Amino acid sequence: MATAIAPSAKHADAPINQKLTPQDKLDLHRQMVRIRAFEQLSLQHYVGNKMAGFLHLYIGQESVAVGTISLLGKNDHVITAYRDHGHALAVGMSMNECMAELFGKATGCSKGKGGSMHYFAPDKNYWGGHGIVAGQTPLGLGLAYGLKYKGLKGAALCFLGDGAVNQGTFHESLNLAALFNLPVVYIIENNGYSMGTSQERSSAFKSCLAERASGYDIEWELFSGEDIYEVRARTQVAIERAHNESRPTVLEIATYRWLGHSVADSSHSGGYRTKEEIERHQAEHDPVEVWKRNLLAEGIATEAELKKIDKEAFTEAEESAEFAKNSPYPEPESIFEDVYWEVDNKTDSGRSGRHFFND
Amino acid sequence: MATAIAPSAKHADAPINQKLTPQDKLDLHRQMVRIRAFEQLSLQHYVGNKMAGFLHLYIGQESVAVGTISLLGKNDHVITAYRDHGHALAVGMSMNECMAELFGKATGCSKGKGGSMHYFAPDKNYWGGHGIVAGQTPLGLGLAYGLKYKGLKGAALCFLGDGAVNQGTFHESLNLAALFNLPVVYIIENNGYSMGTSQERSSAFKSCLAERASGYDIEWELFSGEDIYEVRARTQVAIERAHNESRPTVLEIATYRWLGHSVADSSHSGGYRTKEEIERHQAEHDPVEVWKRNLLAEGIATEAELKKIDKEAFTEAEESAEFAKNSPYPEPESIFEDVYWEVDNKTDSGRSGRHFFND
Amino acid sequence: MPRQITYRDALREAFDEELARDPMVVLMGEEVAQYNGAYKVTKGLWEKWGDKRIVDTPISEAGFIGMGIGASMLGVRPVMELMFWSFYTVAWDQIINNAGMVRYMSGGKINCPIVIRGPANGGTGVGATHSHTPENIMASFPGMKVVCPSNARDAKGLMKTAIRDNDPVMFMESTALYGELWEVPSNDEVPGGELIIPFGVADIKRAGTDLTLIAHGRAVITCLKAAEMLEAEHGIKAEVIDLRTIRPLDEDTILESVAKTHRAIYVEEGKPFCGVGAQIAYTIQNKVFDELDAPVQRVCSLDAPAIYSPPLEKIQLPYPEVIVAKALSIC
Amino acid sequence: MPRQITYRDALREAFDEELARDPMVVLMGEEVAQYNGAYKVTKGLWEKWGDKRIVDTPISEAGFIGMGIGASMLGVRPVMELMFWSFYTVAWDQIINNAGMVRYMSGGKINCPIVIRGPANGGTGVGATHSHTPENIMASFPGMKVVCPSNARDAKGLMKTAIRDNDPVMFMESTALYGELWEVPSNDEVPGGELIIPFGVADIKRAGTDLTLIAHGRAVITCLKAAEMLEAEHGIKAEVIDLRTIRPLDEDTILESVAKTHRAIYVEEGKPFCGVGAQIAYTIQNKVFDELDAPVQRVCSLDAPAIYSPPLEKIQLPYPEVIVAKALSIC
Ligand SMILES: Cc1ncc(C[n+]2csc(CCOP(=O)(O)OP(=O)(O)O)c2C)c(N)n1
Ligand SMILES: Cc1ncc(C[n+]2csc(CCOP(=O)(O)OP(=O)(O)O)c2C)c(N)n1
Ligand SMILES: [Mg+2]
Ligand SMILES: [Mg+2]
Repeated sequence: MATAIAPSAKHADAPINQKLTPQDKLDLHRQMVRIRAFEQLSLQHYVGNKMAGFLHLYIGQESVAVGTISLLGKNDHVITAYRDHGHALAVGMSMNECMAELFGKATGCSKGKGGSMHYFAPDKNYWGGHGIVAGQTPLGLGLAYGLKYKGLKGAALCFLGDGAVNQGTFHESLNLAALFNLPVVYIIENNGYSMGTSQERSSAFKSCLAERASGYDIEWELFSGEDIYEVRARTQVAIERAHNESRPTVLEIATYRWLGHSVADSSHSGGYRTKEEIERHQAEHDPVEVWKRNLLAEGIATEAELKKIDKEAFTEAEESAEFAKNSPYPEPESIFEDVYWEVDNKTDSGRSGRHFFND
Repeated sequence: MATAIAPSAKHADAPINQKLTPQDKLDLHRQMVRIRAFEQLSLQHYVGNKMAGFLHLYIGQESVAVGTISLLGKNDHVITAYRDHGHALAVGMSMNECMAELFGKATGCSKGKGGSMHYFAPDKNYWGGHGIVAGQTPLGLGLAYGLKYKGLKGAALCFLGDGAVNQGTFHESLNLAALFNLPVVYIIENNGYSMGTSQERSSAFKSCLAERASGYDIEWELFSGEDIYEVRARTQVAIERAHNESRPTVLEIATYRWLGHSVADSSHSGGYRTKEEIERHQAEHDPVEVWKRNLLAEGIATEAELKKIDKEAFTEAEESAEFAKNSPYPEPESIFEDVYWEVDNKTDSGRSGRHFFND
Repeated sequence: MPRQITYRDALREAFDEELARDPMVVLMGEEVAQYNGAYKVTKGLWEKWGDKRIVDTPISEAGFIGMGIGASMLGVRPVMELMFWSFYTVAWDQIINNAGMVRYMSGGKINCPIVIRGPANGGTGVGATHSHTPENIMASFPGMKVVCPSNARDAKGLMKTAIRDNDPVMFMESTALYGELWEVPSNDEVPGGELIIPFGVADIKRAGTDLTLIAHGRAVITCLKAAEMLEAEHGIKAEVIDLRTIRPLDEDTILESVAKTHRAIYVEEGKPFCGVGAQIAYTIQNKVFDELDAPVQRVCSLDAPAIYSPPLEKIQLPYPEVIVAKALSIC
Repeated sequence: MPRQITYRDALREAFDEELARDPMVVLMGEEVAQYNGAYKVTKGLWEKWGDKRIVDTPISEAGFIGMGIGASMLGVRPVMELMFWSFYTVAWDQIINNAGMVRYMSGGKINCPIVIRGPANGGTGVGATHSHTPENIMASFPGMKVVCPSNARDAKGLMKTAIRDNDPVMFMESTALYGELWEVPSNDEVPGGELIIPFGVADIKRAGTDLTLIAHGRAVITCLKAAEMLEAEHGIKAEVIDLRTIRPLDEDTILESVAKTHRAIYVEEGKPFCGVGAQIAYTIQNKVFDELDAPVQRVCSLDAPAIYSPPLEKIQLPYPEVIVAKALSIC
């Protein structure tokens, strides 16, 4: 968890960050505040019973998705777990389709069929949104396999949590990644807790979780995620390793979730962490504030200009909620769509024999 | 594989080996040759179509099971995979029940229901005999958990192959073993191949497979298994760690399988290893020969006395085949026995409601 | 006025009583101890029983369930929570090949007195991967036992039986029922001083003469609502049978009822293909063919993965009106 | 005289032709390349196609099948071997929650054109954990397709269809059939120059008027033997239907046959509870109730885990005499 980490060094002058224009830097800020605004609005409407199931909020971790994904090019791909709103907006999905999905509307990114944990945008190289802990880790490997198979120079970023490292599929994936030389970057977003369980109570480790990679002869690194400069500088090394050497990397990025595991956990049940700890992270390690300081220090924006960005983000979020509210629910018939490709596409195969057994 | 290892140092004077009486040392020899004789006989009868399914032979690896299991006391337990004949005889199961099991007879250790891969003897702390690669690794952990839960000072030895280390359950088990401080000793019997795949083609590793344990802060060691003195000396350290600190260990013991993966592979299909490699191991690394040299050098036995032990073992094996041949097959009704404890024991619960659905 | 408690509290009472009765009983799972359980079913038990008896595990279902199975071979009696039954998918090999088959493959030398428990239901907006209803799959394997209580009283009585049973028991609860209240007698109100409900004994929840509605788990509640509508609106008297346990199965109660009503509908929240209802329908037509005045019918979840969209998810699962319509089609 | 090849060679021909047709097709699995396959089904393909197209994997079914599923989202078409279908148990989550549900949860944005294949049968003395027959389980999930060829011709034609299909296909073979010879036309003997057999079309292997025997996979062969005995010894003309694919399912062919014969028996090597036969029996009685002169019957594996002992394993599985006896009980 962030507290276990020395304050991040200044990485502003890493070549990859030197490339950033003032506009780029403002856009990074805009993306983080858009994620936060979107999630604050979604929380309001969740509490207002506009949606069902879980709502796993990303607030506090925005710099990780925004920083890492800002490095990606046209053949780079992203896949993550159920805490997927931040990554979705970072890859360029619209607030409208994301909010509508939460409301279960036909205009949602998954037509209302997936919900909060299951956002997808293949056109933006975004492959979800997966609810089974670590279930996405072999899929991320497969994206890297596909890139290599097709002879494309790209990387697959596969995000997982600190609790997910204890699922066997992650380890099988590490062995395969190293053995087959696949361009996958596993990014452990270590927010210190898996639900109500601290890292210490869920995982045995030597210096950190990422170090488990060394048993597979895979390069690994641990660093703080609060400063986008550092996230970009350190992640770029892994992406270049993937692009140029087709070798995997495991990154462990220390971060912190401000809210409950899901809204159901808003009380941080069982007191698994203290109010003080949360407040300290909010006061000292807020990635939005850290980045804001950079922007102000570099004279890239004034307080007022940044306030304006906050306001725009909040307005966009409110409009997306309006959009979601006013969108129709899917038609009952649509329950049987998107089950079989061959049926949806009315191919001969899709018409041959019975596919559904309702009576 | 053994060739990757420096010739084993002399461990004869380790305290645990100093304790061995001449009789003990002869018994160790006897056990190895009994295993070899048993398997040679079983191979004959397999080829003679007296049994079905697979026959995974242990010949060449005898020193590992015999050496490690010779260290165990009344609260120490053993579990392994499908290559389980050697461990079974080493824990004290009789050739008769083991051979009869291969023949599928009612007098077999599993009443003819399990076959070659599924030997069990709970009365001898022997828990199988498991066919799913690495499926036994969480069970071994559970044996250690049970020991600790009951407050007993013991260890669970869980054997697995070099190919099994790539199953996720093994890694989940390592994390749990370290996290819960469980007295389990994982013994990777590294015979260099998983079926027709060499270690290099199946596993990514740094210095060796056991080193993966360090990512979980678990102690590990790699050593050659050809000399029982070394096997005992090094394994004893892990057992004492389990007994005294209730901490896990991962041992990787280099060994070699002389025959095919199973009899089906007698031709070492696809030439995944050379005749020369096999012959070199048989000539230079035969654990029975290595131990024999020790016995002769120490003047514990003469060639003649050792020949006599070989003959007795072979006779015992032949008699077990006779026993198996003359034993009855299970009765058809027995198909429905040993499915439910409550039914077998005719309890109220076993009599309540329908348990079997044959019509 | 008789005591009413929730399904959740009824389960907790069963755990608490069995923890007190047998020192070998241990509860394990993700968040079951310090967090009091994701659905608070184990609330307060860690505080009362401590680290040895109530154990938090990492997110390693195959690992900790396999560990529990191994420990059970030494006489420990683990009651293991799957936060959702859906997560059996990552532990399937340990459950079926080890717990389900080691007794047979060892010729009866071993038995695994374990309980695997948790909610197994859709309808809560968590999407397809979190809405598995695997009772048909579990029950298809000889060696397994499958329990699906439809109410708090059964939940307590069946859980106590499950923990004492010496075979692997798959105990399937419902998040939709955890908060519901039912009459559950306190121990001093029951003969023998404790509430025990045997496996393999179905419960006739409502007597009827015209039609037999058979179900398990929450679908039983839906059937009871449908039965009321059928009587009130159509004068059709439906008998409602709650299987309680799917394996072992109380076939006699089903067949006797159908012999009386001559019509049967199986209702379940699982998918239709090879569902529990398929097995029961086969058995009914096979054993009391001549008693049937109409084909056996089924009402199941609509045959697609569980959809998220709340209004559609609601109609994907069986509801009383569908059962009524199905009933009218054969009455 | 027409060409005869083995079931094994028929599969290999299908792979070879599809590897040549589509560069995105890749075969993966344990020992499929350099070792030529544990059962030699992929013999010679690695030598011909090389490392890129024929890939040996470590023993990590969840890992490499999940990897193949991920690659399929990018348009690669992996044909993945499970050395035994029994090993699906360690990869179950990847198979069902990822391949089986990602299309639905993404609102149709993704599809997984994968084939998972291997032998799914008992009867070979490998014990309970290696004798799974999961066709009923796989077919119970909407989104999955399940194929069980009973002969070499179907094995080739259905495998080519499976590889071209854009949904996840579970392809179940039989070690007991790999070595058997059947007539399989060479490409120049078939219209269109290649042998393709569509999914969802059952095959009437033998026409009859008195009784319908329905089966899939190797049980079809057992039914044909039983049908001969029934005719020769009892003058009963049994129609034998080979489903070929369980999902999609050719219900029409089944129902038309039963409407003609008025009697049906489902035969399968799987376990009875919630087996494929339960689903088919439900459908028959539900759809053509009035055509039935007797209850639908089933012949399945005897309801216990697969036993090792060779003579008992033989009688645990369906054999012709049992089918004949069952037939006589309703004819
Ligand atoms: C296989 C599986 N087990 C359990 C769960 C329930 N669950 C969902 S999230 C979660 C905690 C995961 O924590 P972590 O990996 O640290 O990710 P974070 O929530 O902190 O982002 C658990 C136990 C699940 N979804 N899948
Ligand atoms: C989950 C699973 N996958 C595949 C197999 C088939 N199989 C049996 S043994 C084996 C090789 C295992 O090699 P290793 O672990 O090195 O043990 P060894 O045979 O060398 O003793 C394989 C692939 C299996 N039994 N279980
Ligand atoms: Mg976390
Ligand atoms: Mg090996």
